[in-house]
Amino acid sequence: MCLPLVYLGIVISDAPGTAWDALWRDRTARLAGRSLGLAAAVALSASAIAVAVAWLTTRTDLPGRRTWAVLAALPFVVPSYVGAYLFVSALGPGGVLVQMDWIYGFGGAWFVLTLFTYPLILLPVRAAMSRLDPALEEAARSMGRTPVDVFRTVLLPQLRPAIAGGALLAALYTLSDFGAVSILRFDSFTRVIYQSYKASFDRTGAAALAALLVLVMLVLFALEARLRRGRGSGRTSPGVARAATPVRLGRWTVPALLGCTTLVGVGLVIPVVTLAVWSTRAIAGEPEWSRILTGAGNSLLTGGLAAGAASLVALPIALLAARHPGRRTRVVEAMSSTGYVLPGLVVALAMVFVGIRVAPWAYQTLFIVVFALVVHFLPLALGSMRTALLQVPRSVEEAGRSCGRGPVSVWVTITAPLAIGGTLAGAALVFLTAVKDLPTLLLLAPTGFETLSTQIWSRTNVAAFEAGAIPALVLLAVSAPPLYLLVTKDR
Amino acid sequence: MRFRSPADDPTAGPGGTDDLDGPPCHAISCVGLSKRFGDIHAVRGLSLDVRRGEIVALLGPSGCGKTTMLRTLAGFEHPDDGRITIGGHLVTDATGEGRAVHVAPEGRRVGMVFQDYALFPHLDVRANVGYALGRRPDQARVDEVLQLVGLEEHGDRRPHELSGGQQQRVALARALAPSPAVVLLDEPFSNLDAALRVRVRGEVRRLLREAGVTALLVTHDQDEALSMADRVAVMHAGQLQQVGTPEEVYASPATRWVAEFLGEVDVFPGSADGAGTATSVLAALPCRPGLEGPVEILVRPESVHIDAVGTPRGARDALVVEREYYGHDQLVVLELDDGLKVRSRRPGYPAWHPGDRVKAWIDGPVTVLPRA
Amino acid sequence: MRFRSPADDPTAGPGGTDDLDGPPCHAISCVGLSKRFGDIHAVRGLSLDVRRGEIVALLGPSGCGKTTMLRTLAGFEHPDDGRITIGGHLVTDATGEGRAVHVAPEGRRVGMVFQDYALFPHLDVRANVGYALGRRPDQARVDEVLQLVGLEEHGDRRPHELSGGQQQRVALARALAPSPAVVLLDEPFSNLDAALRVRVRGEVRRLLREAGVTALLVTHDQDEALSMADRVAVMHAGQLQQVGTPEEVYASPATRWVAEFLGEVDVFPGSADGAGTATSVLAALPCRPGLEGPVEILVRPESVHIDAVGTPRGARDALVVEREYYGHDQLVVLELDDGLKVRSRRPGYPAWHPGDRVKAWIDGPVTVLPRA
Amino acid sequence: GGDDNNGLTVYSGRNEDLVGPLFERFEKESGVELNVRYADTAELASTLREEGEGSPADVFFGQDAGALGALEKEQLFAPLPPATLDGVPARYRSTGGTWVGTSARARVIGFDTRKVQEDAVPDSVFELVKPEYRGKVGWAPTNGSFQAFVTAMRKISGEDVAAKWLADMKANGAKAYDSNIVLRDAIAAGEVELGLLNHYYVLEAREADGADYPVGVHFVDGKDPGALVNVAGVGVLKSTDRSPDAQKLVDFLLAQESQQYFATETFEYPLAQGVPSPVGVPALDEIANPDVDLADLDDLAGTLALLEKAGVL
Ligand SMILES: Nc1ncnc2c1ncn2[C@@H]1O[C@H](COP(=O)(O)OP(=O)(O)OP(=O)(O)O)[C@@H](O)[C@H]1O
Ligand SMILES: Nc1ncnc2c1ncn2[C@@H]1O[C@H](COP(=O)(O)OP(=O)(O)OP(=O)(O)O)[C@@H](O)[C@H]1O
Ligand SMILES: [Mg+2]
Ligand SMILES: [Mg+2]
Repeated sequence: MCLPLVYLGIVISDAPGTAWDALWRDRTARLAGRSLGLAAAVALSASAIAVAVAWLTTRTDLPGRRTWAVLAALPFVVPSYVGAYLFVSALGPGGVLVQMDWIYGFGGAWFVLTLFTYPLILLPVRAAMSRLDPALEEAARSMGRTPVDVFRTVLLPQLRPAIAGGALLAALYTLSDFGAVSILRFDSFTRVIYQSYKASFDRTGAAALAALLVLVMLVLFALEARLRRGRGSGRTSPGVARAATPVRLGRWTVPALLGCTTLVGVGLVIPVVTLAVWSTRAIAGEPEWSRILTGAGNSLLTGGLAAGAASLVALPIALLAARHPGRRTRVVEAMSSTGYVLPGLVVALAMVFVGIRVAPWAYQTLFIVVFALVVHFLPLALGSMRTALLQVPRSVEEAGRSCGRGPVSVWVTITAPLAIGGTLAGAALVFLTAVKDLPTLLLLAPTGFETLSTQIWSRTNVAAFEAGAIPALVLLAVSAPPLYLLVTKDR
Repeated sequence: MRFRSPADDPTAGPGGTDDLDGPPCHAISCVGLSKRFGDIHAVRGLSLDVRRGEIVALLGPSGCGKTTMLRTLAGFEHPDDGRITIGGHLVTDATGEGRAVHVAPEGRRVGMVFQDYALFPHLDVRANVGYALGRRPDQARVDEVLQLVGLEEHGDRRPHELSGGQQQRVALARALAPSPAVVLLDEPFSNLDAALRVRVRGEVRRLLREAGVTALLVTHDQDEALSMADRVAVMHAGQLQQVGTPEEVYASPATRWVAEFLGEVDVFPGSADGAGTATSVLAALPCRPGLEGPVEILVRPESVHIDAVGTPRGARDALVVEREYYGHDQLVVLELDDGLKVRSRRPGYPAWHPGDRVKAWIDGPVTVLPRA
Repeated sequence: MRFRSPADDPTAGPGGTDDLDGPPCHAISCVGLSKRFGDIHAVRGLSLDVRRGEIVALLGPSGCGKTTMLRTLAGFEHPDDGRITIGGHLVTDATGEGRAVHVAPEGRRVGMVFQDYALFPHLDVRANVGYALGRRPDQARVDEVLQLVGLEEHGDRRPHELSGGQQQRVALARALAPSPAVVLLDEPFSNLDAALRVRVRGEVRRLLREAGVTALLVTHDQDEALSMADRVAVMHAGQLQQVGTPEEVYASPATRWVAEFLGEVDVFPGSADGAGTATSVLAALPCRPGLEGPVEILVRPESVHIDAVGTPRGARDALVVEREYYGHDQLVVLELDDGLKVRSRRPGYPAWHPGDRVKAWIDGPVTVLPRA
Repeated sequence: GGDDNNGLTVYSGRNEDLVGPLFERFEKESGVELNVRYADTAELASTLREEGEGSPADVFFGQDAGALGALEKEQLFAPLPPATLDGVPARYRSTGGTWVGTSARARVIGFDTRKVQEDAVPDSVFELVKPEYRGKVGWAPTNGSFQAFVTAMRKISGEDVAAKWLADMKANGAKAYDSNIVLRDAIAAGEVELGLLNHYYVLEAREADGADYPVGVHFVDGKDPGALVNVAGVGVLKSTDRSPDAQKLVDFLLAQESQQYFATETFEYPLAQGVPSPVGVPALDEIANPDVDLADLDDLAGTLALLEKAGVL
């Protein structure tokens, strides 16, 4: 899983001098700072939104909470470059709706990335929240604490692992994102990496910068570990938790609904409506439906395979992390997560480099595509799987063993069904991210293998963005059902 | 101790709980409470009044709806019907007459011990207890209640590092810490050993009394209900069977079910003559005059005396066939000469053994109820 | 019923449990078990043998290490020292001599009821019980054990729809379903009401006996230990204090601690003359000849008789100062004329009340131990 | 390429919509089957470099001279026969003889026809720093063509001039856009009045939107680096094991019919002799072309450093 790291090492060692120079440009430090700032800001705001939505949709009597949960998770399926473009055209200078100058630069990047990454936190936090024992909240309320206070003092501390995990993903996503920051003209670290490759064909400099990104990731990882430490030791009460009695929102129902409406309106309705409007124009130009359909099929195929494979690979690591936490486990986890912080292009090139040398028979086949996607998106599956496993009470597994079942059997019949919610959440995140992915598919897919994301790319690349509207809309459509299943699955 | 103001006579008049206003009579009053879970009718039209400063035990078999009842009082369950007043304030009205009322749990100012403890896993013992005391908990008070439950040395442990009984004691300490005017206790002593239970029970009782706290204690343990409570409400299948002082419910059970639930009892058919005597295979016994026709005679084992040589009139020959040893006492199963079986509870010493031939006679209260 | 083969005399020789081989004497044998959690020494060098078909109760106060001990036997905790043999097979060896042995829990063929039930939340009651019967559970057997615990009508419910006591009964049914040769029960009746507890206890006892099952029952309830077990192992702070039959541990406690833990006891200082008599402020009492010097005299309340008019020699005047009512009996606190306090347990009837003037005398076993 | 499938493998940095029809025609006419991988030019170039000897690709069809030059420098291209090279003017092909231009595009100043008359559009990019254009000019600093233009400016006018120009432009409030398309649309939307563009973006939009499309193109004067003409080109990879077929494809792209296709379909300048330029723009040899070797335009590292220093990137 740390193949990208190997690749970076080889490239840098080719010309360590150049690599060193690339790092010591004063711009490097500045951009690293800016990128980190953006990542932190996005992680914070996305956490806030995600936790609020998760609470509203799992613990209250908000009308239509299931539906809201699905709708609120949907913005994630909008590729950030599409989303950014949509916002620029909708809200930017000369925008269709309103004109907001801040859409360019930090403000815009923050806004757009928050909007398109908070589902990364929402999904695991929702899963974790619905598994928390509501008796604790009741106990707190019986002590005279208001729901808000209970939320702060009881729920939040227990959700910390899930939030920290999700926020880490959002931060890493932000660090590695290229599409949104380039469209929104925020000067970020990834932009420099891309430019090194694209403009100056400077792979060494790019590799050095990418390695720096990995370093930053390791720091964030340590930070997350600290947030997580000693928390969530699980339920200690005898018996099985009761189902939660929803908090009655009362006069807060309307504000809550308004909040959800705004969120979904901005994150989903604006993009979808804009895309729909553009699509109607594109439809007039007789689009090649069969091709789009094939693309959709291929997207489902790669996304599905990647999700399945990532879950399989994540499983042993998550088990290790949940059952034998410790320094060594953290290292394994961190190493298997390096792919996620790297820009897609770096991962893809690493796989090119390694693939053609180590497994030429698999080069530019679906196999290497799936492999690369797993390397790239593993942490998405890993994080929520680990959280889910952590919440399965030890004694329940022990009870299974005392019934004469071996560890594997107990795993299959007890642990897996109890952790399935979180596992599916992770798999869904991989699926949703994989179907948006571009460089891997462009460089590593079998020749002529088109997916919706490559179609969007190839259309928007030559013509105006509108041309990509139909595949983009179809992408949203194929991503929605798994998301729906996922959100409605957890009890 | 930081108690509000001690009530002199806890069962009479307004207690010292100065933050409760409204009619001075009842701290908790509920009328016609009903709660269903799907097609399970957990609580059926239950009415109960608890006076200021009184300790009432809600006693009933497993699954009879005790927890549901308590959770409804605390505001965690919305009843399907009925009305609840706490400290003179209407907190729940689901009767359908007038506007539905449901005061949130945190607005009821009621302490609660949960049957499953509901400790905060992310907080240590001190913080769990302190949590009930608000943002800046009075550490002296935390120490005080921890001492009460014998956990003064476990303050820094997290719940998962405690044994089951220790966890339960933390839950108890947490509920008592803020000295609420009303506490609801759901099986608060079930995981304590007898010695500790007796000590903690005694301490809790004293503490409730001193502070004039009104308590509703849910328990399935007859001993606990009878020894701790001022009154016992016996519950069965969602309904109250009898409410009364411990002596009343034990010695004068209203129904055979209550008699059987509160302790061992042997039942014999008989018939009453309407003039105050019931005759049965066992003996002729006094009963309420006016009772006539077929009756059931309920005899508790401790009313059956045995001795190696029977002196009293009416003593009968019996054979010891079984015996259960409880330390301080023993339960002896006797077979009378006509094959009838009856149990006798005797002090743990001297020991009786199967095969002993004895004399048995009745000396103590028996209950005579009309046969259905 | 589907039992392996009933053992005629459960305490002697090889039981009917034909899949256990090795030395016929002990079903469970552990030597020098120790387990630490950080700096908490939960179990300290504990050794215990349980014979085939025997029911042994592990009795001790909250937090004394009972659960830890049981979990170590079941294979869930790795002891820091000691050796465990189950059914003649060495399953754990942590003595450090020779190769460390640790047979996985599922390899020990031991049924277990967990103190926190550990029900499978995603399975209904039938499936929870059936789980213990393997992939294709025998539904008739599931029905049978559900009936045993009185849950035949709750088979389709999920655990979170059950009351606390109902959940506990599911846990019990699950452990008993496969008729294991050895069962470990961790407080299996703590959430059952007395009536149900007596019934379920009786049924479980009968069932264990019939199947010749060896049981180690962890409990904090003295009554339960004394009435259910063939032998009682009294545990304190990680160590065994005394192992013996119920009568032995109750009537002849090895230490003052055991005496106090097993029931109410009043302790008086005295001195023994070496010739078999101990004198104290209370009375002159017989004791083990050879005991000489300062002694402690332990008197259980049931050995103290009272009556309105005292006939026996040595009866003393006393005043009733307090009284706790337990239904079938009452605990009366007496103040003797010289201010000494002593308790007396009497049948629930006739009632004694504070203020009553009575005669009190000792009639029953007392324990005399040398004073430390 | 190194792979064993039947077709000729082409890495195309040029978009499928633009060149797909050409490839189809080639397959039909030559009977050679093509496997075309479409992706970003620079990403493909990077891929080729990572693949090295084992590359499955036979032909690389790139968007700009920079990428082609970089691959030539890495010695990944096989030499092309003189006959092929000679079909194209010397300045539009590799001096090392490993790649050849297939079509060209010119840098222009696009302008908003509703606000600016063509004769009011400056004839040199150096005029754009004047105060009267403050906040009215758009550029796309991350765009490859723009960066090639800056490289050319460095070569022609010197580092210092280029640096000063960049700084002045920035000080004059030049608005940065992310791509030429976005910039063109920004002009059409009235966000800026002038923009540094490639000629065909405007022709394309004009074709789609009709003659009243509000953006015009202005070719700047003579030796001005703003008049730079860049090329898309093709080279055959050393690693190919099908060089005859590869050669066939290169020749096909330079044939009359294909060149015509570039002029009419992609609005680019054909490079083979005797093929007319697209309508609406002056002929290629009429554009006063700055004197710069396209092969030098691969020194983007220097340009990037300059852009960074100026704070434009
Ligand atoms: N959430 C629920 N859904 C369905 N049925 C429920 C639910 N909660 C409780 N019940 C049922 O309602 C009845 C009363 O339950 P409750 O928990 O009040 O019993 P209890 O008297 O407290 O019993 P115990 O002494 O065993 O704790 C039981 O039959 C139980 O199975
Ligand atoms: N995981 C743990 N970490 C630290 N200490 C523990 C842990 N588990 C148990 N202990 C401590 O070990 C001691 C023995 O615990 P154990 O659970 O065996 O008690 P127990 O006898 O079963 O008590 P109870 O009757 O209250 O259930 C207690 O002091 C407890 O706090
Ligand atoms: Mg209950
Ligand atoms: Mg325990």
